[in-house]
Amino acid sequence: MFDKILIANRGEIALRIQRACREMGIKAVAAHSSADVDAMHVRLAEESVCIGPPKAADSYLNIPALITACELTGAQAVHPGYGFLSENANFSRIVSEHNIAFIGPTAEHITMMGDKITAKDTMKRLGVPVVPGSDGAIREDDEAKRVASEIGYPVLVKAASGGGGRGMKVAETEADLSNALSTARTEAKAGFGDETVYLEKYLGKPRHIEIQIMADSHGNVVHLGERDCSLQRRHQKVLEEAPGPCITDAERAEIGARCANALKEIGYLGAGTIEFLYENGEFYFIEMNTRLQVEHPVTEMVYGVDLVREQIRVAYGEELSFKQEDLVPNGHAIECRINAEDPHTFAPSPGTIQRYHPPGGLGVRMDSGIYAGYKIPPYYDSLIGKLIVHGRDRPECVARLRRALAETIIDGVETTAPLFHALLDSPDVVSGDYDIHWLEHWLSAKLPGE
Amino acid sequence: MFDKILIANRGEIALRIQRACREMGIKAVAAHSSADVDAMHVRLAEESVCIGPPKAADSYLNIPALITACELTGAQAVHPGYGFLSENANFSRIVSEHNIAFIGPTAEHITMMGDKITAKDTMKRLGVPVVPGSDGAIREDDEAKRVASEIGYPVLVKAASGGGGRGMKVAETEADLSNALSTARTEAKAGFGDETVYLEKYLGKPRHIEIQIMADSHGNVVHLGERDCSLQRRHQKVLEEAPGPCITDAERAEIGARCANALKEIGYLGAGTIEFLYENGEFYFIEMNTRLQVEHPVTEMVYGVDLVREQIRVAYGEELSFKQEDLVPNGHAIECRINAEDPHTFAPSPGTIQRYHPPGGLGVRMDSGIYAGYKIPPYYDSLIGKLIVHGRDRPECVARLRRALAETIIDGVETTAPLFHALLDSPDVVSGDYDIHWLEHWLSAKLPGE
Amino acid sequence: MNNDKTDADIAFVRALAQILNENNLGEIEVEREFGEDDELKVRLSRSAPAAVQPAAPSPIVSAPPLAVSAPPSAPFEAEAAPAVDAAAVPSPMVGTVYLAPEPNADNFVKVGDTVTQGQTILIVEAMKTMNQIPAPRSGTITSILVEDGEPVEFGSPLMLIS
Amino acid sequence: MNNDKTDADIAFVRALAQILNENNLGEIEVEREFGEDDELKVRLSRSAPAAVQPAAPSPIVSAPPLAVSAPPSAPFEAEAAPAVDAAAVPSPMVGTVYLAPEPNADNFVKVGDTVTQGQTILIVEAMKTMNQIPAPRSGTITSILVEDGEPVEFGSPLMLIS
Repeated sequence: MFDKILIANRGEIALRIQRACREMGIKAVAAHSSADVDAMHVRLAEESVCIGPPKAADSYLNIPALITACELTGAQAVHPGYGFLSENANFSRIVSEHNIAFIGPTAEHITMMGDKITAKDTMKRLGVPVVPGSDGAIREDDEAKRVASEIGYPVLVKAASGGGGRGMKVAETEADLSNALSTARTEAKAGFGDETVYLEKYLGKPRHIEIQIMADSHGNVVHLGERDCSLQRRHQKVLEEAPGPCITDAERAEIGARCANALKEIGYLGAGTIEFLYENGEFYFIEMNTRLQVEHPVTEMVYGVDLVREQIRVAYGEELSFKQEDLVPNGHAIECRINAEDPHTFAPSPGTIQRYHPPGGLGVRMDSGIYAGYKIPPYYDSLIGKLIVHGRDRPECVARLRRALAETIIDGVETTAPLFHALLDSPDVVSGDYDIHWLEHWLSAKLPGE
Repeated sequence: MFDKILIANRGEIALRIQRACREMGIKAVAAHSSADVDAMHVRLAEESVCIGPPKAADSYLNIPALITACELTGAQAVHPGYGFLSENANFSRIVSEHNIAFIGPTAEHITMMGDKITAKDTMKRLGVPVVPGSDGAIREDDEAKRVASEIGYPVLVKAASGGGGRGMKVAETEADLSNALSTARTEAKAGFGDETVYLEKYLGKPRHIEIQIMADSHGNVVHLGERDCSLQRRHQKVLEEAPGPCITDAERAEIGARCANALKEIGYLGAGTIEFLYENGEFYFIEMNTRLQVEHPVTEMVYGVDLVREQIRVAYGEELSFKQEDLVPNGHAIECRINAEDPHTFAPSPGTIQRYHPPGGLGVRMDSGIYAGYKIPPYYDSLIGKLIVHGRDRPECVARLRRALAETIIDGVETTAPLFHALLDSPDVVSGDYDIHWLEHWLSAKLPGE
Repeated sequence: MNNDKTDADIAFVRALAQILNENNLGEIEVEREFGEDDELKVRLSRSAPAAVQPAAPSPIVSAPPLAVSAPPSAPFEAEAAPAVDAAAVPSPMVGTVYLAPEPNADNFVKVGDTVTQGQTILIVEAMKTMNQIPAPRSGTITSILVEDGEPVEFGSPLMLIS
Repeated sequence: MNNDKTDADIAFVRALAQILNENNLGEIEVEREFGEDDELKVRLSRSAPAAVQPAAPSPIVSAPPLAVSAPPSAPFEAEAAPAVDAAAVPSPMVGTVYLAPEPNADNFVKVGDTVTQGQTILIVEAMKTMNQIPAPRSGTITSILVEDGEPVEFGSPLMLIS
């Protein structure tokens, strides 16, 4: 196994990786900016290197500094966490060229999935369902009718040159189609000087469902079920859960196997997440993240595994420590992302943590790098902790989450913790009945002044 | 379900019970002494009642005050926790007579198991193995030889009137027996004026293994495997784990079923623990605790259940939420009892907690009622927290425990946390190779000056 | 401003900084005026810069929907505060207060009454037992803090005797 | 302002600080006026008796066997401290220091040398790239804090230029 791994990240995920390393008996080097000298993972580190000034471009995104830090410390591998350089193909390539293991996929796979069109084409070819539509421009109404009846109503007429909702028309039934086409064409012509339109399956109230994959270099590729991350604000996930409240065992087995097979076919290595929109029992590929996700703990709680440990194992060339048949979901888990933000306006609230008392007891996990007296630097994102709660079933999990939130004390900065109190008072959240638009609607209904 | 439960206890177990109540939607009344006004569970309580002055005899052991508190608050049930009144048959009876549910067994069963001789006779009758020996005094050497060869060597010759090791002689083989008998008789005569002796199986290096039982009022009685609590100092458990490092699946199934059947036969209700000495594959009953144990969380972690929730359910008359076949142990759990004590001399160290930062992350649970600024009252026992860690197997669990201990910060008082750091450096603890004498020997070897 | 002054000021501030550090303070504030009246204002505080209030935790400061920090009409919370008053007679047990020996009888005492030590001033009932509570000292009843039939905790102030 | 006054004030504040600590107070506030009426106002407060040190956590105070608080010979820890010195030239990057342009050549500078702003004082190598580090200002080299071939962090002090 590796003797030493350099952690090229900060915050709770740096601590998360450090914990996995410590439990595996691997030394972890905390590579940090000068703004993070007092970060918990730096203070707990056996070894740390300041790689640059606060600005991420000069530190956490500074490839030469990180490579140099590896060389100086003798780190044999780099864990990029999430964000920063975790999906930077160049970084993966350069790290590998320096004979340092990149704990993540190859540059080739990062590039493949980083390009949305290539990713979609690849997934389609590999048997992963994508949003169906016309293969290109639609010129004749008859052609539109044929395509629409193939993909099923409702359909969306979209301007090829469009964006931001303009030149987009929904046809609920065939009767609406001609009208939708002509209106979309007119708007497209007026808006973009190009009346070309195409058709796509229209999803009115989709959920965000993502499948966790782990792959080793011995041909073992498994899925660890889904996470439902539909509660989003401005495309940022706010609360995630597993299993998805609306996903059946059969759906999980089916889509999970498709995803695992697809990644096996391309020889993928490590952790990856395939994201879907989900509506009426159908999955539609959106994109793939070739890294660990912020919300990986809900999967860990439900499957009883340590995904970071597995990442490190497979990066070293070992086999995954589990097979598909070992992976039986157990109970329910929910994660709340606690940000240092005003819970109403979501304005960032950096500052000093005056008191910190995380919740405890059965089924409660807190992943956070804050402590009493810690000054949250203003340079990075506002995530300061993840509260993850597990229960034998969803109602028990929700009840436990309420209890844990009520015990949590974070003083000195505003946090989004009160948002979760309020969310758990919503019958829709309690019953799991929400889609990707739900949170934005709920927030605007709650704050009509915004 | 109950609307309101009164918690007749303090410290971490009061908080533990309060958490279960909150998750079940039950109001919990914190009945506390005047010394515990600032206890976390009192501050978090929806309702609290001061029942008396600091002295436990006038507050936590004050039955009239507790009954009055129930009546005034309208609590329909009392949870006694562990210690204090939890094994007081009189309290169970009086509570029941006031039409309040006692969350524990009947007075009859508490009395039965509270008397060591009755308990042993009952268990023997019910098919639970006890320490074999002569059924009474041994007068003739021939009789001694016959009994000894039945129970197997080594045997212990004990003075009937003895105590404290005097008048106790071990016979390793039949050749030693005559000599052991005469020496023991002489010592017994000299020491206690009574030369009567009897024989018992001698256990040289036993482990402390206990079986967790849960029973409802519908005839369902299940066991939740064993805990190994051999690491003890002055008969106080220090570290507990499940499963027992030396217990096989077959042994667990066999002894578990015997215990469950025994308690089913007597119509036992609620949580109970049957404690054994274990040596060479054999179990020998010591005593039964008719209450929740301090170390119940290790069982919860391994079986994925909430024992306090089940206690409350069955006290209300509901069925257990699991059957024996649902109870499959998963992974390994270890609990460390963190006491406010000098880690070398074990002298109590009450005082004010200056900083408190519990460990977090995957597989780590902290059950503690302390917080930064909390003043530990000097009137009660010194347990201030339980660190419980779960892993997929024992090595992972041990590695995670090391990691979690290294993150734990409790400033302002001395704690026994450093003791666990040291214990985890011992090869015997790491391999699980210890008996009930191990810790005392290790401590005296470590501190020859003591 | 002349240099002597500046140096003296520097020395002064440096000395304050030293005091701050040596005594592990959080703050020192001085206002000084050497004019007519020679003023000085000093404030020393130990509530260190990021002063962590050592008070017990109140869950999520920003008023969580779950009313935990403010217990919902807990029957005993109100009485707790005035217990520090030296004149107060604290309840020796948890129970129900009766101000009169029996229904419709006169109260044991009323405000303005002079009582002698040992004289029964009210009853606290616990488990059907009527416990006569004696005046802990002689004096005048200046206030009766409980109502007939009201539940009291151990230590709750019952009356004030001046 | 005269010095006696200042000294007296310092002594006064120091005495207050001592009182604060000895009595475990949270705050002392004094207002004094030596004029006509010779006023004094004092406020003592215990509001922060258990003043929690807001410093970052050091794991288990009682020296855990796992050496976490004292990192075991972390190669970069030592240099971190003196970086505050205004005369110090901090390393602009993480890398390896070379004091001479090539092996066996003379060092760029030595202690006592006068340097002009922009003059190369050493090299920091990162990823096989030799980065010539210029003097940030003109002055005299009073100290060279790194050795040839030594690793440095971002911000580590390299030399002192007075």
